[in-house]
Amino acid sequence: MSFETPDFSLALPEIWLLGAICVVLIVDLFVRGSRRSVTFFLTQAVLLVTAALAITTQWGVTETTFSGHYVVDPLAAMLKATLALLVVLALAYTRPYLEARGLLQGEVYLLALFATLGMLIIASGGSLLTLYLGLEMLSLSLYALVAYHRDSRQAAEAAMKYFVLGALASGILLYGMSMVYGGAASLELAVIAEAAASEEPPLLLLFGMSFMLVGVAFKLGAAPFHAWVPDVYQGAPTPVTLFISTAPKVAAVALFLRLLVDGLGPLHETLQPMLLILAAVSLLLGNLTAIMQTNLKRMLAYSGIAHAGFIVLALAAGTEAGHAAALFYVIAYGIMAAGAFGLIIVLSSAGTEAEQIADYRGLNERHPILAGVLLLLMISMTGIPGTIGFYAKYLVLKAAVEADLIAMAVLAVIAAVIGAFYYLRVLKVAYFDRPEVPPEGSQKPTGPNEGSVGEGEGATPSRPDGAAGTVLVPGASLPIRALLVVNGAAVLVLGIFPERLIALCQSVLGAG
Amino acid sequence: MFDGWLLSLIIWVPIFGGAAVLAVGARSPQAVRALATAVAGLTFLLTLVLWIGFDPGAGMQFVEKRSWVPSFDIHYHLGVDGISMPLVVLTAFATLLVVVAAWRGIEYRLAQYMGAFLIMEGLMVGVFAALDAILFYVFWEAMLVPMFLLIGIWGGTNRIYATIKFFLYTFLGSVLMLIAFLYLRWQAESFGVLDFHGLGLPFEAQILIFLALLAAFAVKVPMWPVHTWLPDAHTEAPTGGSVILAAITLKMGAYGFLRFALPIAPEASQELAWLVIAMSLIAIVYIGLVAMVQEDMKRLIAYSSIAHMGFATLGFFVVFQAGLTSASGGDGGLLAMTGGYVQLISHGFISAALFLCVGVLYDRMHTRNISDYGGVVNRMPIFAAFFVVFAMANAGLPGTSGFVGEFMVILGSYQASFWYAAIAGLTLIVGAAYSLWLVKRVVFGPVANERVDQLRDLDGRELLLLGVLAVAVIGLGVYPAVLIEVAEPTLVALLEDVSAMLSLAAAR
Amino acid sequence: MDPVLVEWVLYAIVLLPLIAALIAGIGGPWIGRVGAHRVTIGGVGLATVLSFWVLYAQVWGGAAPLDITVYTWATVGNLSFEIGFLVDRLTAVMMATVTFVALMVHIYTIGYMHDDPGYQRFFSYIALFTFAMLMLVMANNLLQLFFAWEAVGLVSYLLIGFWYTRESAIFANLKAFLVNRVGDLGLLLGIAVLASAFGTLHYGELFAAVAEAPDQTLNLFGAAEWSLITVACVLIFIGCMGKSAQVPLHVWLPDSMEGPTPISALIHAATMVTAGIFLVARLSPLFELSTVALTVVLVVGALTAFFMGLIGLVQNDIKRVVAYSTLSQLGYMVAALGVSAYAAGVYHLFTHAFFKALLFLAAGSVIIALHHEQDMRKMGGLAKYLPITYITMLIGTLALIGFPGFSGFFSKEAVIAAVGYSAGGWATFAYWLLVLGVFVTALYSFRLLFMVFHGEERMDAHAREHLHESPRVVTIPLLLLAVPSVLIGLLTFGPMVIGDFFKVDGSIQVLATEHGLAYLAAGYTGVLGFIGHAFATPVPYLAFAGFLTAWLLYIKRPEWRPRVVAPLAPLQRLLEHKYGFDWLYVQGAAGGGRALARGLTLVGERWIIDGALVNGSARLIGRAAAGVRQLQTGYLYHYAFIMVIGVLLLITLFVVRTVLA
Amino acid sequence: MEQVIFYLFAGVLLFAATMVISVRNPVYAALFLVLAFFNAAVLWVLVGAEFLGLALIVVYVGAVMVLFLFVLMMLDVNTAAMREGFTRYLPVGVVVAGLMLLQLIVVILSEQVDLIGGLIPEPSAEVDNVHAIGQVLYTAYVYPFEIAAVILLLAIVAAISLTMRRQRPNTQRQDVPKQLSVTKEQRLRLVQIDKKNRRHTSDT
Amino acid sequence: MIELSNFLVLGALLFCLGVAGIFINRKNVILLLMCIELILLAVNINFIGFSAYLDDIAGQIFVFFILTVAAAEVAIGLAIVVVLFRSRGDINVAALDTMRG
Repeated sequence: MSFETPDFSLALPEIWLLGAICVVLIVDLFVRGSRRSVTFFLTQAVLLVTAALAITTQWGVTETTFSGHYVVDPLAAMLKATLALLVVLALAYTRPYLEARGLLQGEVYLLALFATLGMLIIASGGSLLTLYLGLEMLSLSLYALVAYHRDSRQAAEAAMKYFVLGALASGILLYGMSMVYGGAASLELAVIAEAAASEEPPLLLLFGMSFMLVGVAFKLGAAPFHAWVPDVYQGAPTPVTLFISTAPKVAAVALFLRLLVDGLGPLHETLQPMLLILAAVSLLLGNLTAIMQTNLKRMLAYSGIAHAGFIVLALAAGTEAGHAAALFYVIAYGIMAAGAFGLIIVLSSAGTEAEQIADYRGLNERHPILAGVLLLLMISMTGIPGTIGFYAKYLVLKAAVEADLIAMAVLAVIAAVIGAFYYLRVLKVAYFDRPEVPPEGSQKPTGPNEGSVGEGEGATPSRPDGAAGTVLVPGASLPIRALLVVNGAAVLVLGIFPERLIALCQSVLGAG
Repeated sequence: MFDGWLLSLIIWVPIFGGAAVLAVGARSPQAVRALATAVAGLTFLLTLVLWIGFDPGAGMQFVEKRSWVPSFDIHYHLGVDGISMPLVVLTAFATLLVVVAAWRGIEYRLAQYMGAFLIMEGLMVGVFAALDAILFYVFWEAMLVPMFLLIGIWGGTNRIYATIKFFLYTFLGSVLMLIAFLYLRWQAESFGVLDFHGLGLPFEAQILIFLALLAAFAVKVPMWPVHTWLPDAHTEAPTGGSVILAAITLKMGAYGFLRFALPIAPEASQELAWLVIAMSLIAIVYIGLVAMVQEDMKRLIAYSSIAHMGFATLGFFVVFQAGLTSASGGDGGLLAMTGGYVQLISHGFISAALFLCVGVLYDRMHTRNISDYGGVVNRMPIFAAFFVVFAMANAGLPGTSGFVGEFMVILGSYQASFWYAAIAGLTLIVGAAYSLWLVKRVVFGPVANERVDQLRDLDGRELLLLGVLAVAVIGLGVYPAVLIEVAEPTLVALLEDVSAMLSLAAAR
Repeated sequence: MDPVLVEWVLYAIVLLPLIAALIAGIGGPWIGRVGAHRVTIGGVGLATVLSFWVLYAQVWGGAAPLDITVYTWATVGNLSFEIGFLVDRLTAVMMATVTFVALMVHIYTIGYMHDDPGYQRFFSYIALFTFAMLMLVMANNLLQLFFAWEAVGLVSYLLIGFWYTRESAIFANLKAFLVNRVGDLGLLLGIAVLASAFGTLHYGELFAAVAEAPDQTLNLFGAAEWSLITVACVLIFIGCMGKSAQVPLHVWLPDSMEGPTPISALIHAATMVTAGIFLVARLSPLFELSTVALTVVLVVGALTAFFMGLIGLVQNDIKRVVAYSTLSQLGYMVAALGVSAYAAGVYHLFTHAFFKALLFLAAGSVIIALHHEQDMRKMGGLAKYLPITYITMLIGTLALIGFPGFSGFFSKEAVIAAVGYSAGGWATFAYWLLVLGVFVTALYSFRLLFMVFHGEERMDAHAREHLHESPRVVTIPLLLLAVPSVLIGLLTFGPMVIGDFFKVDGSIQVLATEHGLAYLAAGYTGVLGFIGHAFATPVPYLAFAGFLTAWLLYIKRPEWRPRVVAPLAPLQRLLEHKYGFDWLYVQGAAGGGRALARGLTLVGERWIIDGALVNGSARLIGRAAAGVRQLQTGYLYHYAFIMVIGVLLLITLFVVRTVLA
Repeated sequence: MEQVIFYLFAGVLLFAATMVISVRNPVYAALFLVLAFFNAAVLWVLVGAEFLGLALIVVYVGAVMVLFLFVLMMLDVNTAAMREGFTRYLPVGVVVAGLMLLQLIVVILSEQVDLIGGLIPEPSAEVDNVHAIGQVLYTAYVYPFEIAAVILLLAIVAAISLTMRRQRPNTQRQDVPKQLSVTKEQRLRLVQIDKKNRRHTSDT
Repeated sequence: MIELSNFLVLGALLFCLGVAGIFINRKNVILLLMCIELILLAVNINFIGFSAYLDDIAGQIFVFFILTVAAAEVAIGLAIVVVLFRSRGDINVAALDTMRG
């Protein structure tokens, strides 16, 4: 085997990030207490430079180096920039929350940086090995992040669940990789793709693919590999939930694109029915269960499962348009989720977590602007036009229809209608319910008929919907609130002018 | 003179105006009122310019076409023809009414109320003016949000149930339409609505598309049996919301049939015309009967709206049996379709007027129960006069606009079948029964109770609103040619297109 | 004759009352009571003058029938809907009648409504009615006719409910409107049949088109072919039945007496209710083509004439007696139409307008005198207090019962004779009903007269003290109406019924040569001859018998009454219940409709659509959600199970699809 | 000969694995896992993967399994209670695992895969295994190698940040200056016994 | 000479034992982790088998990395177990049910 010296300059973003991680690690050792912010700002700067580097050094380049383990192409460049920027967005929300709870320590940012590095590695993964390692780096960081709030029993529980299931998922993924390796006699995706494209692809490839799908679906949070999602979203500290629901989702799509498209794309025909099952189950299960939730974070988790269903549906289309749709969708979802969890962060103060949907009663009364942001986010998640969520769904449906998956598209929209209910319920609480604490015994201020549509109302015994008397006081500083408004506006602006982002997604995937 | 951007102006002036109203906020109700009225007035003036500049014979006009999302070939493509132009004017008119009506009676978060209406106005105009399917869909769906909030925030006691029902019902209908659009785009290689026409799709595909469109439009119209959101929504909505719902929103569904269902899936429309006709006839009779026994004024009017919209859909679909063109046997089709169309506009005026009337009473008495009223005429004679006029229009009395559409539809549908006409004609009795029984119980009779005794008659603003509507209702009834001349060439062209497509299909 | 002038005159005739109505209605508070009646009387008076001028021009001035289009209401395809005027002799007669009676009523109203707070509104309404009625008779097409048809219905509705605080009034006006609507549905469908078959609604064009293709057919049930003209005519006649209160759509008219008396005179006796007769006459070229339709008309008319008269015998409300008499007389007119004796029908309409308006107004005068007491059981012996009223009412009664020489005599005699001369079983049946009706008419008429003006004074003392003759604004119209009630028959019978008055310009067309009027004309020897001839028929004797019976039972031997009535008790009950029609409609149709509607609301709306489908699917989703939610138990090992089972599922799918296949 | 060795060690391996999942005491389970790893290492060596075989023993048995045992001991979990319901889910587990196994074997042994009779060649004597790995690990696999290094760094950071406690009231930390500066009053307290209720008023 | 299929079947057996173990060990987190170790061992056996069969060193390298990562994973996993234990007092998986539905 001849060995070529790898072109290190191609991997500049990763190298820079790794170096920076070391610097941050050391710097963090020497800053203390109130000056923790240094770590935060340093982290953000590092990430911004990473994004810049990804664009400047990798855009338009298509090369492979490190003996095939590292791929550079526009997709990689775009993914990396997106990932880094989403992380910046996600981290921007974290500081006040952590500070208020005495959790502001450098490790959070370090772990986030490690996770980012893992995601970048996935984005550029050229072999099963690098993808696996990148995935593990991401996962391990996330496990630690979830458990980070050590005094919270819920966080520990969530971390435990996440960890065990994650380990199981990567075990299954690895089993699949071993089969694929056996079938293609190589770890390099390019070689695997050749084998897959042959007249009669080895059965082991197909077999391994089914297992590998599990790993991807797990990261994406698609049913039936979703079980961790609600508990982790709910149990993790809100900034961590925010983080998990944004960039890692994009990474999961990247993983799919690398592993199952770059590597095993030619075998899509076998994959499609599995994806369709995943999509259908995710859509139904996510939307149905979300209806019953009274905890906003948990509701968003289930809605995330439903969104994962849409993403999987796009991937099931198997066309370039479908892949572009999935990419666009996941980015859109990232922006929306960041806004939604950001809103929870903004409305939480040291004493209260604005987690219960009932806490949002009368939000429009007291904070019309925040309520407006909530409105935008919710209708965007519903998929109402004029918001980015519409185009996300639109692209997916279009891809599905053009791949002749019309029945699935119909199922998807019906699921979306079911889903609209719980988004509306949040808006109902925020806009229609008056903020006063209702007197005892009149927990249901609305009409008698309501129960028939809204069975889920007050279904959780731990905290009946009507009993909430918490008055939310925004705990976040002005800049964070401004950021939130910008985030909400982005949902609208990108929904009206989605062209650039769509074109970008399409161009990096060779569609359109 | 405005050719390139008049429609855009009509869409965006109210939207940005609405945003400005929101920005003015709750600080100064006076400023909010003034600004909102100015914006609505300006928009209405612009639609008048549109009307004046409109040439009935020229097909699509005031066309604007700009690239919007080139990746998907989605365009910002606007234009109006004889079908959409009057609806655009009606929209601006109704919004102006609603804004003026909201000067008083709305205390809670006035800026948001006004803003929502103005934004909704722009979106509704967008629905009527869009010539790109996705653009249409965007406006169509986006409109739900302000209406959802309007009902939910300013509605009655059962508003939450009503607004969520409204939203989900209509949302369910329209998402299926989106899928149909996507399929059409796949076939037509374009999102242009006009490019969808005459694709010559296979019959089965047409059926599916038609059913998807039917789901969307029938819910919106609403047709029996997917109508039950409407009574709830109407009843719980604030006065302005009811007015807009009845005057404009319902028209969107009927407009959809004309713009999409008939020309895109002509064979399916013909095949399934019996279904729509049956649904329409059931709406006319069954809903009419149901309307009669409602205890809530708004609910009664809401049901009567459904019954009246049944005439529009009956008119649109009976064409397949009444003869599409003069060549293929009489003018029945054209007559029915024109009638259905006139019914749309007329119902816009009448239902708006009736809801305003109820609003006038509600503002004073804070109840919509018919049994709480009685003998209103003793204290509010002017109001009573208006109420009787509009009730008569609702009952389809000749000389009011309510008659024109029903008359033409009955005449046209007779050419399809005597029994269609006879069943539709039952509205003469049923419509009169529920309208006048309402009048009897609310307006006439001795003063029913002390609260009625305290009533004040109309103030100047209310007089203006109802007066303008009365002029419109009677004007259109006495001289409907002013509307028919505008719409008829387009309808004729539409029928000819459909007929040509059908004969092509038959040849295949 | 300058046609331009005529056109201008026509506009003026129509618009003057309208403008007057608008001024009085909208400007009521400003112009005051006097202003209101001045404006409306001025407008209607001017219209009356012009109408008479038009009549003069048409009949004596030799003007040709005028057919003009005012404006195009709408054009759809090849079908053009227009508003226009057709003035021929028929129209001219109607115009003169309408405006004249309307003017009388206007004047009379000044006195009758003197103390009413709705004074201006009332004048506005009646002027508006005049406008609408003129539009009806002057229409040159069916659309405009339908417009006016409904417009008069509207005004009738408003006027019946004029005293809107009375429950009975607002019940009556709703009932009137709805029953009329049933008829209107028929009319509208008839119009639809004609419009689609012949592509026009213009009378002239329509008649021409019908004449060209009279034998069209259509399918109503299955494959059976029905004559199109018959169907159209029957449908249109249903409209007439509604408006002209023929059995079984007559129930609204007696109730409409809830309105002020001038209205009863104008609308519910003289003009509006006769619109149906006018319409059939106007459409004579169509009806002539359908024997079936004419037979229907004949039978309905005869039934109404006899059986409605009977009800009049048991009524105690003075206005209701007159109202049932109106129903009965309308039946005579319709029966005449049914034997193609349009001229006779219209002529009876013409004379009836005067004497029935007279009767109503006289009754009103009584009512004023007794301070709005309408129960005849509380009257009696009024002749000496109200001499003018008494005299005029007597004249009206004589005209009504067909006292030889009075106007009613000629018209009714012509009707009965025409029916009698007609051939066929139905005609014979109708003839005997009509003849018996004469007896009934005389009986109830004199019963009224005797109960009100003769016999003991049954009113209370307070009322008696204030009794005095009505003011001049009331009596003058009575006198003015009494004149034509007596004379008009003598003057016009010959030319209008026997002669070619309506045939000359084609106002009325009769196809058959073998019809009743033709026989009548053949034996006609002048007015006196006609009177003499009448004594050869049972009619005058029956009328006299009616008078005699009334005299015996109410003046001479009131004590006989119980003995006479006792054996007839079942009949009396039947009559008092008006044959059960009211019960059928109110309890059956309206009550049933409401019960049905309630049922539909409950079952269809609440249970099936909202309950089962809408909320049901929501509940189903809720249940499903609750079920799915159970999967998320919170237990880690369950989560792992789900994952492993998911893997197993995917692999199974793979194995089944790929390996085993 | 090799067949025999293979079946022998594979048999023990399976036995050990079965014991891992079925013994009641987690410490035993951990030890059975060690046994399983040993057997696996032998099998690996058998097919020429000497380096990994050794690494498995050194890294896994030496480090990972010890860590397992350490934690087990440290947390001192009540082992008896931990295995309740063992049999309840046994049928489900057996069925699911059995079905899965069946399908795996169907695939592995199916004709399409064409592995039956495929023999693993003798390890080549020319390049020994460690050499071969060494040759590529720092060249062709330098990128994964670096990543693996970072993962270990990450593990260190994560594990420390999760388990190390700073300034928590309940942590038992030695503070020498504090110990030295203690006074008598802080150490000694006179306690009054409540005779009636026989309860200590002190909260210690 | 050993057949490759023997190796793979062995791997499959171990994999399924690991899966079965997850079903059987419902309460102790550490036992769950051990079951996952079994699954990883199965994967490694597959890789080694293929690597030898294909005479390709890549499979062995992969195993090398799996071992490395697994070590890191276990470290973090056990750290979480410790956190959990500290916050709750036991590591009974069956008791981890504060969040559900």
